[in-house]
Amino acid sequence: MLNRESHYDEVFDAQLHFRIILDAMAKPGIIKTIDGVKINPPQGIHHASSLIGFALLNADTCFSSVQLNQKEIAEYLLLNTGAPFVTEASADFIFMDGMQPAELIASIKFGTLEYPENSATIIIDVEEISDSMNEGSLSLILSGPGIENQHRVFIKGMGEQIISFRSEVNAEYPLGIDMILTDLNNRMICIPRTSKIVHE
Amino acid sequence: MIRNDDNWLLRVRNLTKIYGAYNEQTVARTGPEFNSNICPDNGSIVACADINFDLYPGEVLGIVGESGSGKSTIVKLLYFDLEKTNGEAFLKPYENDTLNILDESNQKKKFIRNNLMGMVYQNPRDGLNFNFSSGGNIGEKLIMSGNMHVGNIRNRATELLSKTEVPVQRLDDLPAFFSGGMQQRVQISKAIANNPPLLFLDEVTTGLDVSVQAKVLDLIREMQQELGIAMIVVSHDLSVIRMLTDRTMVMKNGRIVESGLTDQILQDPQHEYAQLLVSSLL
Amino acid sequence: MIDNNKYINKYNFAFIDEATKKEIRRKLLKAVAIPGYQVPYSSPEMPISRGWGTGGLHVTLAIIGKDDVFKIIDQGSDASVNACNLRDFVHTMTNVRTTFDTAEATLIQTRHRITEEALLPHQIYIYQVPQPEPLRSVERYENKTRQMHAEGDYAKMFVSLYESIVLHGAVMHGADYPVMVNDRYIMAPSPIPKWDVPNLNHSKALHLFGAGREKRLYAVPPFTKVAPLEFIDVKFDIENFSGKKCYKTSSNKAFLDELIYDDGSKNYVINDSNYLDKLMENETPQQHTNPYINKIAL
Amino acid sequence: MGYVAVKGGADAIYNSRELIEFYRLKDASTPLEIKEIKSQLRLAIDKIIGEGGLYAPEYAAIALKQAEGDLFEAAFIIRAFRTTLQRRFYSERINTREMFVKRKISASFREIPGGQILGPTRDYTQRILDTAKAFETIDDVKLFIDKFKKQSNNKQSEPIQEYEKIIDQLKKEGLLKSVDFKEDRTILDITREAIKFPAPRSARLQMMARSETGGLMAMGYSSMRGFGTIHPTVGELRYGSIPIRLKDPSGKIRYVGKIEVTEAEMISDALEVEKKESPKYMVGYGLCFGQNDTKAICMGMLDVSMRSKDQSLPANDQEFVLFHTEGIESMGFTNHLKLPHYVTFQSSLSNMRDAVERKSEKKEMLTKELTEG
Amino acid sequence: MNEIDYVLCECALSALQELVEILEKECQIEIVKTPTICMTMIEAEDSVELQPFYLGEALTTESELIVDGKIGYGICLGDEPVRSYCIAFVDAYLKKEGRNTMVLLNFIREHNKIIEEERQEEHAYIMRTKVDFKLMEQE
Amino acid sequence: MKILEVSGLSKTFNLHILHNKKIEALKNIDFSMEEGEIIGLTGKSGSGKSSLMKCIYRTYLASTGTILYHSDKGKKDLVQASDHEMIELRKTEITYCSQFLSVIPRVTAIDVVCENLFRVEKNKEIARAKAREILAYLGLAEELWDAFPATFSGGEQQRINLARAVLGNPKFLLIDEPTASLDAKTKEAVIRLILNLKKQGSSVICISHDDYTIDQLVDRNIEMQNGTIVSIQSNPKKENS
Repeated sequence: MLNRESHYDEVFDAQLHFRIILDAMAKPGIIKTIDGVKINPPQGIHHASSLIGFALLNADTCFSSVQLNQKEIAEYLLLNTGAPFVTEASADFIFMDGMQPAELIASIKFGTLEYPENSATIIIDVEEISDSMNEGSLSLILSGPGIENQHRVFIKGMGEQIISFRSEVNAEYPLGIDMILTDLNNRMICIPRTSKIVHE
Repeated sequence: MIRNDDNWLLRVRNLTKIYGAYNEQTVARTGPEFNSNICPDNGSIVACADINFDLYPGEVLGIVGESGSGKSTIVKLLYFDLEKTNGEAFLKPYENDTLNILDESNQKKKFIRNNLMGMVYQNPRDGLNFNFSSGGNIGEKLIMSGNMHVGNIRNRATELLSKTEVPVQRLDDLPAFFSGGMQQRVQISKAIANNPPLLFLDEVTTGLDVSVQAKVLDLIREMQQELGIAMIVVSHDLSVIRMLTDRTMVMKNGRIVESGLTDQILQDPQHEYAQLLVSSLL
Repeated sequence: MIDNNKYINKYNFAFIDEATKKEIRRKLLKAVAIPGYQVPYSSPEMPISRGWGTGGLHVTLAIIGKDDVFKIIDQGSDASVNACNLRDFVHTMTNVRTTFDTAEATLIQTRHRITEEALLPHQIYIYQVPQPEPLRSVERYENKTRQMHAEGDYAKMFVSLYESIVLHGAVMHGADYPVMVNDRYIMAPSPIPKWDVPNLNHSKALHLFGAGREKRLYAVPPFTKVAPLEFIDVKFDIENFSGKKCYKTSSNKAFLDELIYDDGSKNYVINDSNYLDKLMENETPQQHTNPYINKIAL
Repeated sequence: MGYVAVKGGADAIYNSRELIEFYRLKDASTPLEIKEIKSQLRLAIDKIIGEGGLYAPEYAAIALKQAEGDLFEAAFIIRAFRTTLQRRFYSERINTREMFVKRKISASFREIPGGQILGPTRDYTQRILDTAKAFETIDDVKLFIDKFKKQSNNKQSEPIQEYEKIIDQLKKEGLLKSVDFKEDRTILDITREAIKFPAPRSARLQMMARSETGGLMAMGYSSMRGFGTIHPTVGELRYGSIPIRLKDPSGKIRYVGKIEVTEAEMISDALEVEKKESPKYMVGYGLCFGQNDTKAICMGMLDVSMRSKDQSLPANDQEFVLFHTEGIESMGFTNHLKLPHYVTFQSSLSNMRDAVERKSEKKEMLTKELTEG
Repeated sequence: MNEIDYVLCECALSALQELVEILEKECQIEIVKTPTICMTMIEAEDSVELQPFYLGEALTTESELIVDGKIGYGICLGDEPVRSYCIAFVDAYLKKEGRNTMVLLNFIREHNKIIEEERQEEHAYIMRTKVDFKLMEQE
Repeated sequence: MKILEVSGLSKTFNLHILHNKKIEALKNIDFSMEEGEIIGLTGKSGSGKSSLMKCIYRTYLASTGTILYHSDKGKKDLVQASDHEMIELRKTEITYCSQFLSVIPRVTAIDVVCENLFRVEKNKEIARAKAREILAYLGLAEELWDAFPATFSGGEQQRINLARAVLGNPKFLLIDEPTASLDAKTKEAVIRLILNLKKQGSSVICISHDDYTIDQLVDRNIEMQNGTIVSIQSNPKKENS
C-alpha cells in the first residue's frame, strides 16, 4: 500500500529542492545533493528522483515512467503530486533507469522551433555519479553554457547509448531534451540540451 | 541526336495549387475545356494545376494569360509566398538538386529565397520594407547572406542602385517617397543583390506610366544580358513578353494551354485561346 | 461547530499559490536550458501594476526560500521608491532578510541596472523586463517575431541597426541594447545601459529575466556567450563619460548619474548607491571587468 | 536639484500609504458597510468580478471600498487576490438554458418564446438626475419595498420556466452556419498557459470574459462604425442566475451555488461562406459575470469579427483586440511611465549628444568647404 | 423537489447552523480540512457551436470532515466557512449508520419550500416587466 | 558536308478563331544544302518563301516533315528540337535577319547591333568597336550610331538589322530581303559582306526579289510557287568562281 508522504513540506521542501535543480541546470555536470526529507518511494525509483518529481510535478503537468516497477511508481507520484500519468510520447517529465534501452529517447517530445521548451525532461536513475573515475563508469566531458571551460564527470550505471541517442535528438538545437541524473547516494547532475558531451 | 536534358536550372513538375477541398474531381472537372477553374462539386478554386516546365540557365520564360489564369500563382509558389497543394520543384544550384524545394524546411526555403532567387513584385510594397531606406532594403538581403560590414553593404548598395539607375544620393532615403518607377528599380536592385541565378518578375510594369514602363523594361533587358540571369516574367501584356522573353507559356483557367518560343507563340499560335490572345495584340 | 472565520485569509509563503510557483519553476528550468529564448508562462496578477516589476517578482517569489538574502535596486538605487515598495512586499510575504549590500545578497532583483560590483557564482540576478521582445521594433506581431526567432532570421534587426548608423552615425539603442546569446537567440537584456551589457558575457552568476505583462521568462546561465549586436566596421561601445567624474569619489570608472542643480549647473555622481556607499566608506568592492571598462583611463 | 532617488524612499512610500488612507477617511464619515456596497452598488460589483476574473461579490465590495470606488483598482486588487488562491475545482460545464431568467430581450423579432422581459435595466430610466436620492432614508427604502411588493400583478403569475431561444428557431430553419470542425476547438486556459497566436476560440472567449468593458466597447464600436464588417443584431440578450455544480473529491457531482451572468447571442451574416452554399448567419457569443449588457454585446460582436480571415481591420485582429482590451495590464503599463527612468535616459542622452556632435562637426566641415571653395 | 445540496447552499445560514449544532452533539467529528477558501474554474460553452471555454473563477470554500468514520465534503460558493462545514457534516452524516434521517428530511422539505416561494415571488416581480404586445394592441 | 536537309516539310495553319479555317502554306518541301553554300529563295509574294524560312527558324511550327540541321554539337531536327535547344542554337549558330527591325526603345543603334554579342563579350567596348566597324562599312552615318533607331529611315534600319545579324559571324544565316531598300553602293557592300561571311564558312539562305543580288550572291536558287518548290537551279554565274 502506497502512502501519502507526510514528512514532505510542499512549500519549503519543494522550494529548496527546486533551487538545487535550478543551480544544477545552470551549471551542467556540477554534482549536487538532493536530500533531507524522509520519504518511502517504491522499488525502482531513486529517492532523489522522487524528490525531484515532488518538486516539479503537479496537476498542471504530466509525467511518464518507463521503469520496471512502472505501475507502482506511477501511482506513487500521482498520489503525492496530482500529476497525471501519460504515454512517454506526450509526457513533460519521464522517469527512467540508466540501464534501460535508449531507444525510448527517440520517441519523446523534443519541442518545435517555435516552442522548443515544449520538450521532455528526463530523470534518469543511475548507480553512481562521481568526480573521480570508478570501475565501469562512463567518463563524460561537458562544455557549453554554464560551464567555464569544460567539466568532467563520471557516471556508473548508465548505457552509453543514452548519450548517443541524446546527441541525435539534440542535433537540431534549440530542439532537444534536458536530462537530470540521480544516483543511489542522492547525488544529481543536470545536462541541459546546450551541453556538448564528449565521452571516453 | 544530342540532347542536353540535364542542363536545367529549375525543374517544375505537377505544380498544383487549390484553394478549398481537394479531390480527384477538383482537377478533372476544371480547366480550359470547362472554361472554369471553380470545381462544380465543392466550389474549390484551382489556381493552377499540373504545371510542368524546365527553365535553363540564362533563359527568359514568359507566362502570359488573363488575370485569374494562375500565372502569378506559379511564381508565388516557387518563391514560397504560397504553399503548394501538390507538385515538385528542383533547383540545380541548391545543395541537392534531387530535393523538392517546396518540401524543404522554412529555414532552407529562406536560404533559397535569399541566395538563389529574386522576386520583383507588381506592388513595390510587397518587395520592399517601406520603413527601411533603399540602402537598408538592399542591405537586408546582404545581411541575410552574412555580410556584416556597413561599409561593404553601402558600397554594394550604391553599385546596385547605379546599375538600376536610381540616383545614388537616394541611398539613405525611404522608398515610400520615391516615384513608382524608382521604387520598382530599387526592388530590382534588392532582388539581384546576391546575384541569384533566377529572378521572378510578377507584372512589374503594370500600373506604371507608359514612358516609365519602357525604362523599367530596358533596365531588365540590360540586366539580363549583363548578368545572364534566368528569369520568369509574368505579364498579361504581350509586348512585355515579346520584348523580354525567349519562351512563353500561355495560361488559361489554371492550366498551360500552349508553350513555345516567344516568336512562335506570337506568330504561329496553335491553341485556340492563344490565337485569340495574339489576335487581340495591336 | 467551528468559529465563523469569514474574511480571515492567511497569505501563502511568498504570496503566489504553490501550483503557480511550480509552473514558473518548470518554465525557468527550460529558460536556463535554452539561453536567451523567451518561454511563455501564465504570469499571475500581482498586487503591483503590470510594468512595475511583476515579472521580476514572479521569478523572485517562485524561487525565494527562507535562507535567502534579498536585495532589490531600481535605477541602481536600493532606496528608490519602487525598490522600497517591492522590498517591503517581498519581506512581508516571506520574512526573509533583506540587504543593501551587493556582496551579501543571494537574490538580487533589479530594474534597469546591473550592480557595479561584480557578481558571485552563488548569486541569482533577476531582471524586471518591460519589453522582452528585442524584435518588436521591427515586427509588431508576436507570431511573426516568434517565427523569426525560430528560424534565426535576424536580418531585419541588423537592418534597423544599419539604418540607425546611417541616420545618426551610431546605433542609437541606449538602454536595452540587443544581444546575441549563445550564438543563437537575439535577446533584450532589459533596459540596462550599454555600460552593463558586457557584464552579462561569461558572468559567474545566473541571470533570470521576467516580463510579467508580456508573460515571458528567459535566462542567461553563467559562463554563456552574450555578444552585443555589431558590424565588422561599426562596433558596439559603452556610454561615453569622458571628462566626467563622480563629484563625491572622483571616480570616472562607473556609470554616472547627471545631476542638474537649480542654477542650471551640472554634476555627476556614481549611479549604484551601494557601490558609492562602499567607496565612500573606503571599502574596495570588486568591480566587473570587461574590455570596455578596462580601457577607460583613470 | 534634479530628480534622483534619494534614500528615504521607504519612509516616503509608507507615508504615502498613510496619506491616501487619510484622504479616504479624513471626513470621518460613517464607514461603508460591505453589505451595503454589495447591494447598493450592484453594477459596480458586477464590473469588478468580471474584470477581476473572480466571482466573489463580497470581496469585490471590500476591494471597492479599499480602492475608494476606483473600479480599475478594485478589479486589480481582486486579480491579485486570485493569485494567492489554489484552484481546487473545475465546474461541470454550465448550461445557460437552466438560467433563472431576470431579463430576456431580442431585437430580431417582435415576439419571442416567453416574451420580451425587460427585467432590471437602466435603459428606460431616463437619465434625469434624481436629487431626491440625496435625502434617501431607511424609511424611504422600507416604504418603497413595501409598495413594490404589494403592487398587484394584473396577470396570472406564470410558472418559472426555461425558454426556447431565437437561435433554436434559426437552427431549425437551417439558417445558421454549421460548425467548422477545421477550427481549433481545443479548450485552453489563458490563466494557466500564456496565450499564443493564432489563439483558439476558447482562449479568445475567456480573455474577453475578463476584459475591460470600456476596451471591449471601443473595439466593438470600431467594428460597427466603419472599421469592420460586422452588422450585428441582438438575437437574444439574457441576464439571470445559473447553478454551478462540480465533482467533489469522491467523484460525486454536487450543487455548490449559483452565479449571475449576462449572455448575448449576436446574429451576424457569416463572414466567409463556402462557394455554392447559400448565405448563412453566424452567432457571436458573449458571456460574462454579473449584469453587464455592454460587455456581453461587444464580446459577441468581437467573437464574430475575430473569426474573419481578413486580419487587416483592428477589430478582426486577435492580437490587437485581446492585448488592448486587457484593462489591468494596459493600466499598469501606462502608469509605469511614472517610475524613474533616469538610467535609460542617461544612456540615450549619451547617444544623442554624440550624434548631435557628429552632425555639427559635419556641418562645420561643410561650411568650411563652402567658404574655402 | 430540489437536491439536498441545493437546499443546503441556498437556505438561511442560521437555520442550517442550528440544525447541525443539534445533530453533531451525538457524533464523533474529525476535521480533516478546516474550511479553506479556494477557487473553482467555471467551464462554459457557447450556445450555438457548443465551443467550451473557461468563463472565469469563482471563490469557493471547501472543507472535509470525518463523522463517525464517514468522510464528508462540503463545498460552496463564496467565503462561507460555517456553511461549508455544515454541508460537509451533512454529507458525512447521511452516510453513517444510525443517522436521524427524519430531522434532516424535514429540514430540507421545509427550507425547499421557503426557497421556492422566494423564487416564485421574485419571478413574479420580474414578469411585471414583460412587454405584452397583444395587450397593448387591445388597449 | 551537308548543313541542312529538309524533307517532306509542309505547313498548314489551322485558324480556330476563323471557324477552323485551314491555310496550306508549304507542301512537301525537299531540299538540302552544303556547308558554306548560299541558297536564294525566290518566288512571288505568298509563294511560301518566308514561311519556309520561318519554319527553319522555328518561328512557325512545321506540320509534317523534318529539317535536319548539322550543328557543331551534332545533328538536330529543328522540327522536333526542344525549345531550349532552339534557344541555344539561336544564341550560338543560327541567326535570322528579318525585313523589319523590331525596335527597342531607348537603346542606341550601336547597342542594338551589339545585343547578341553582349551575351558572350562581357567587355562592352570591345563589342561596340566591332559594331562600329561594321556600321562604318555599311556606310551608316556616324552621327546615327548613338541615336535611337526608332526614327531611322527604312534603309538605315535595314543596315542596323544586317549588322546585328552578321556581327557574331553566325554559322547559319537566314536573311529576308537584305538589299530591298538600299542604294546601289550599299547594296554592293552588303553583298560583299555576305560573301565574306561565306568565305569564313557560314551558310546562308536569302530571300530576295532583286535579281542582281541573287545573281551576285547565291550558289543555288530555289524557286517557289504556291507553297511548293518548282525548281532548284545552280547559279551559272557562280559556278566558275
